[in-house]
Amino acid sequence: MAVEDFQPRMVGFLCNWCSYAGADMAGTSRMSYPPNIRIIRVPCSGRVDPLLIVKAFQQGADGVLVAGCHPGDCHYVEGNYYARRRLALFRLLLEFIGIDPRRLCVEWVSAVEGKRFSQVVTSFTEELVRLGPRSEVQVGA
Amino acid sequence: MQQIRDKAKELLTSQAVDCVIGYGRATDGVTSRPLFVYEPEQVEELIFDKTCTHNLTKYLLNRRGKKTGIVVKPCDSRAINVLLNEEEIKRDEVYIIGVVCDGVVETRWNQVGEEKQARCQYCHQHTPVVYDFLVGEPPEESPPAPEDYAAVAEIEAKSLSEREAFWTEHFDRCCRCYACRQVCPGCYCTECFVDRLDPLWVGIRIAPEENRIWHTIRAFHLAGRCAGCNECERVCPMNIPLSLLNRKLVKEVDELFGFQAGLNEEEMQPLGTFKKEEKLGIGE
Amino acid sequence: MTQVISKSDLMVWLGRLSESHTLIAPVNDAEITLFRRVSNVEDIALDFTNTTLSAKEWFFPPTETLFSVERKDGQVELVPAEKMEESVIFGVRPCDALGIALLDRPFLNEPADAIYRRHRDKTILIGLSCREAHPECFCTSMGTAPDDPSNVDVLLTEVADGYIVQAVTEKGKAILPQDLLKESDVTPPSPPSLSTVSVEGIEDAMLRNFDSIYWERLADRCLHCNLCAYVCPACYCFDVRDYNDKGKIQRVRSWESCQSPGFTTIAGGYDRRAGKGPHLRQRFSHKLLYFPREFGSAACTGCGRCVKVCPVNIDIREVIADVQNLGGKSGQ
Amino acid sequence: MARIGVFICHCGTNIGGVVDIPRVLEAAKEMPQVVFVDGNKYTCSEPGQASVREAIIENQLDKVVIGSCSPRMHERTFRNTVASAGLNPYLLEIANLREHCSWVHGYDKEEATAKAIELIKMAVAKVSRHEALFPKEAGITKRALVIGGGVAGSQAALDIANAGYEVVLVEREPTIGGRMAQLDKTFPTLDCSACILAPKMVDVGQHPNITLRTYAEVRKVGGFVGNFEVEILQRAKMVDHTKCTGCGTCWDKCPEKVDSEFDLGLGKRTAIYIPFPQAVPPKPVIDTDHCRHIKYRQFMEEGGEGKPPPKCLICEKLCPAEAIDWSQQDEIITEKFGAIVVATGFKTFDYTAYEEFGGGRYPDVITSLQLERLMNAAGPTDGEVVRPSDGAHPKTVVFISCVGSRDERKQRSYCSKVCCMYMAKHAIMLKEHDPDVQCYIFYIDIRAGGKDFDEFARRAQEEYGALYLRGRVSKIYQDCKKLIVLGEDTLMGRPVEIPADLVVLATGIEPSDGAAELAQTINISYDTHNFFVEAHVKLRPVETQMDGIFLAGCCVGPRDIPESVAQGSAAASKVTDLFSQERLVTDPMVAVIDAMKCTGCMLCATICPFNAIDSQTTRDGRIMAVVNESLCKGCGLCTAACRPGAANLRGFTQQQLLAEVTSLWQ
Repeated sequence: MAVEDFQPRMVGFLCNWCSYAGADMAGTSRMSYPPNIRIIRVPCSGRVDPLLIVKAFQQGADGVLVAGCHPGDCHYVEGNYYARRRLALFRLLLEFIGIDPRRLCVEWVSAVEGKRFSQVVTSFTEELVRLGPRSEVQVGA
Repeated sequence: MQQIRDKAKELLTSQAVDCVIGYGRATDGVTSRPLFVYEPEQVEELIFDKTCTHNLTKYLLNRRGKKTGIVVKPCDSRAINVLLNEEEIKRDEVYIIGVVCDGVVETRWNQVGEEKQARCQYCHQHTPVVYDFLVGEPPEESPPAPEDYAAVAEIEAKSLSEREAFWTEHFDRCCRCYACRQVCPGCYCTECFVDRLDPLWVGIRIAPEENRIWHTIRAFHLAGRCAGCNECERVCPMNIPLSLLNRKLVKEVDELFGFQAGLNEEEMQPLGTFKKEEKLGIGE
Repeated sequence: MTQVISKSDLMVWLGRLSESHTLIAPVNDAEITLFRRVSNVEDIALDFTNTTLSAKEWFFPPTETLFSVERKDGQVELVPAEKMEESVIFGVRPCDALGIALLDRPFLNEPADAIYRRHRDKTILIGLSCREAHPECFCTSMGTAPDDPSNVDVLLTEVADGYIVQAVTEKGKAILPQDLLKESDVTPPSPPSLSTVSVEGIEDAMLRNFDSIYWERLADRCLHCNLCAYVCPACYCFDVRDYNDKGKIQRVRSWESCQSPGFTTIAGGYDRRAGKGPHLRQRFSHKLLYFPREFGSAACTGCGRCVKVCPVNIDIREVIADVQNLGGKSGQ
Repeated sequence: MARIGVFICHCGTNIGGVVDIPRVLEAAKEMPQVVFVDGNKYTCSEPGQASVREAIIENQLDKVVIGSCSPRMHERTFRNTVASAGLNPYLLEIANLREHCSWVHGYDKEEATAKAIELIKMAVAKVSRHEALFPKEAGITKRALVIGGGVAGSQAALDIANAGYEVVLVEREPTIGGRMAQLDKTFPTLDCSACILAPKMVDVGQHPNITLRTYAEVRKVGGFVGNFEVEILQRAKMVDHTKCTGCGTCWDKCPEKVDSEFDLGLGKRTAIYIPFPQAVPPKPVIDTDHCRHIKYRQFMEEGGEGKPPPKCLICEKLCPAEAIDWSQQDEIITEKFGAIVVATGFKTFDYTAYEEFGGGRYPDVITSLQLERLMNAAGPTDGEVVRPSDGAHPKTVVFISCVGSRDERKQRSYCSKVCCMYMAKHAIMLKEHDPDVQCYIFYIDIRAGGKDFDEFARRAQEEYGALYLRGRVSKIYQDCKKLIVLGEDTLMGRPVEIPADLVVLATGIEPSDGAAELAQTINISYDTHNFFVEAHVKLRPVETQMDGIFLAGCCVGPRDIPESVAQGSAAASKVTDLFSQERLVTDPMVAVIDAMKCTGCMLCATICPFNAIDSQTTRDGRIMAVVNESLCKGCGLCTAACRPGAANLRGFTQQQLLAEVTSLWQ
């Protein structure tokens, strides 16, 4: 498939209090971004179980975005700190088994950073287009 | 060896424990196998030699609430700390016969290798980290050799696609016998995620894309908990280099969080804590 | 006089077969040997002692789709599993051949398992006698032998300058490469001798010691992995579940083992064989008691795979001997 | 099989103008378990809601998906709609078709529509795994605990008490009043601190709804909002305050003199004492570390060698009320509260850390708070400002600002906020005490933000001739009676040397001793300086992340008096707001733990930020985790961390999230 007409599929786990609100803010201020992302609302970035991420990749996601409150701003005080450790480590494991770590994007987006959210999604989408489709073996039959 | 037998006899006769878990000779006459000793007269069957590779601590999980004596190598002793930390076993229910060890050899059925196991070559834990009774002389405190991650580095050196091909080829062979899980002291879930029907994380189809989930999460669930006994790899009938996955995480956990599993009982596993100031290359 | 084929001609023959059939033969892979499809006969491993998994996986695969369900304009359609190719399996050891014969009993017993039958009908077995015995081998005790021709279509026996070719069935005769066979008066080497265990009266012994503490003690060591069952040529437990492959629903049959957690757990969570002892006992009871009672012989071929791979050395020969010796002292 | 209804809101043209809603509805019809689809112009409007309500009833829908604006906008609205049709309000899922779709993909209607269809698909998949949830209700103990009897705590206690609720005020010292009681005058109005504080203290002491527990500390806090169980350590006062009349005979006659904490070592007090004349309660305690009789008793108990110390007992003999009670012991009192206000205040920075200022060696280098005591008419010198060393009247006084503030080298990066103002105040006061005094003030910046603050600071310079020198002091050394202050005037760019009679250090504000320990006991978070952390710096300044625990005053950070008072009232209003409810309704979207699956590794308990998970030993001796639903905030950390999958977060279950993911590829 030619790179230009490749449309990546991505799942975005957004924490309800910051990043999901940030995505709302992007909407309210009409800051458009590519339509490829499918947003799943979670209470906290710390709620994201790596199982959900591998599952997304196995199903065929080209990329997974996890976004939460900036460190120190977590609505649950510490949730994103745990998420940071868990995902930093998990990304290294993915890389080790041959899944491009750039396909798992972890970002901090606050409730007011609508612009930032649209930038994050835009650049992530572009990144995934650059990386191209994932190989069949990873996605499976 | 005699020390182990004597101690076992003493423990059993004094009824300090009702069973001692140690090593016995396997039916091939050359390798060893786990041995459960209930009667004092049985202790003569206990052995210890370079073939005693099994990590017996797994068996403690079946003996909760029963007083048990157990023979552990230094690597196994770290698993005990992990289990204590996770409150899976109680210290006062376990009598630990620690054995000073400078490495065990590669064994297969009816084959005893000459070479020390790879993990023993970089291991610098020659005395158990926890024990009630120590067998053998603790060696001179040699400056701990730096952990050797050569095998891991070899894979890291590959390109992404090479790594992907490498693992797909291995995961393709996996027949999901779960020997790796069953032998692992860290795997004690009442219901493993892979057996779970709802949510259905891993499908029944034994195929690379399903097996990949199994192996990825199996390894990740052991992140910061694996003390590196390599039993998973030893028991794998399909020769899947599982220790690479575990070692990779051991390496990263050490580098990112400066943590090594099971060195003491108290320290919280790295995914159960955090540092506010750390960045870990995320969100920057 | 016997018919002999030279080593080089064997390759030629296999080459031919690989064109007319799907050729399945032992292949070395990551220091283990497995039956794999081969397109290039060079890949075939001839020096193998025995494969890690038996030929069972080509009749009763680890995973196979029984049928798939498709949604067509509001209607649901059942699509049968894709047709199987005509295939030849080369290098089947007599023990594995016996294993297949054992599988036939439950699977072909009417009503026969259609899919298994298809596999059988479409597959020709070329057996290979064993030159050497291994410490774990005890096939002679289980009613076969290193040079036993029964249960294969063609049996090859290695001799100095090639292989003695012995057509056993019509199917076998049909594929013989007459042009490559030479008459020879070479005599087959005497089969190696191997370890034995007495299964005489084992059913009775199993029955008498059903409640023996022996099983609990044995289970102390057992890790309850599925290894022994998966490498066993005669184990045939399976699980059937629906598999949702991104919207395409398939009914899938996969290997299962009596050792896996909750094997006999029924709705409501009751497990008839709860506990490690009964769990492990089931394996041996099935092989040495239930199967013989139903199908006339033990569900074990003496291939010794389980002995070889068991991480904690649960050795079926030892178990048989122990149970025999326990005598009537059951329950003590 | 569920009967799912899908409703899509046009939101005028906000969604309808971009997304091809008829097509989305067509697609929705095909989705599993969907039995009804419909569109609305404005679903949130009354007619819109009504049509949803009717559709639910007519089609016996048991689950509902609404494609509309963000759930953050109308989730509550639509839950009520669903509930009004007799469904459990939690059987609703909202697909965000506006903020996350039409508003950001307006440029490509095709794509927007395709995406809208998938968003609905995900919502349908998720709602199919929804379960009815039921909020739990808990009663409220309408009693408040206030920790700290400074001006902030007293204000909070009074406001809550005046609202008609019982308050227990716990104060570590023998009296309430806190730091404000030590001050002489207050900026910028220069009204007398004691004069405005004392009446408030008396009100607290006499208020029928307030139980005062001075000389006491909080030891343990359990439970949760509305139902805290608190252990208070009441230290033995050795004086029965029910008998004591506070006549003062005992502390007049007590022979044992020790340094007065209240006067910061500038004056003496007796072993049986009240810290200062206006103390509340105006009744003494016996300082058991110094009381002669106690020493005598200890000697006797230990059977010490040699001649025993005097029995003393003067206070007991002279007390007309026979209030001295040697039998008193420290005791632990356990009480129930519905809310807690933490107002533990501050202490001043220990300047001995500054070697260049003499590190405490020079008696005439004092802190501003000590100066307050010297100026105070009720102070050790009856208001005479004299040098501690020789009692002489200082003529040249040097002030040094930011001692333990804005100084990274001393790990005090923050500004203590009040110092600039009190230095100006001191300069003014000194001049009024003695016109010959010349004040020099070394400062970094003059921070005089606040009503009449800057005017005040300027008066110090313009009317009272205080000399402000911008720069830091490099060294102070004693030369006969003078303290030579070496510093730099960075504005003039020249070194300055001032022979001073008295040097006053504007020592910064830091949390009281034991702040961190207290934070741990009540499980609220605290920063690197041990100041307690607000739930939200701007929007929830007096709340903590623990429901029912509120903050006031300098325990949160440097504040001046009006701010502390305002915060006391703010915290009080939060408490009364809480108490105005009859029962507490807890959000049902909390974690649950499957007892059959839990392995008792307790990782969840370790990482739970709200201590909402306790361990419990089952009948067969297994350790197992259980969720305290009143403490759980539904963050789901436990769920993501639980290896055996025993923990699950209601409303965002593993099943629901997985369904959303896989639905994308069905």
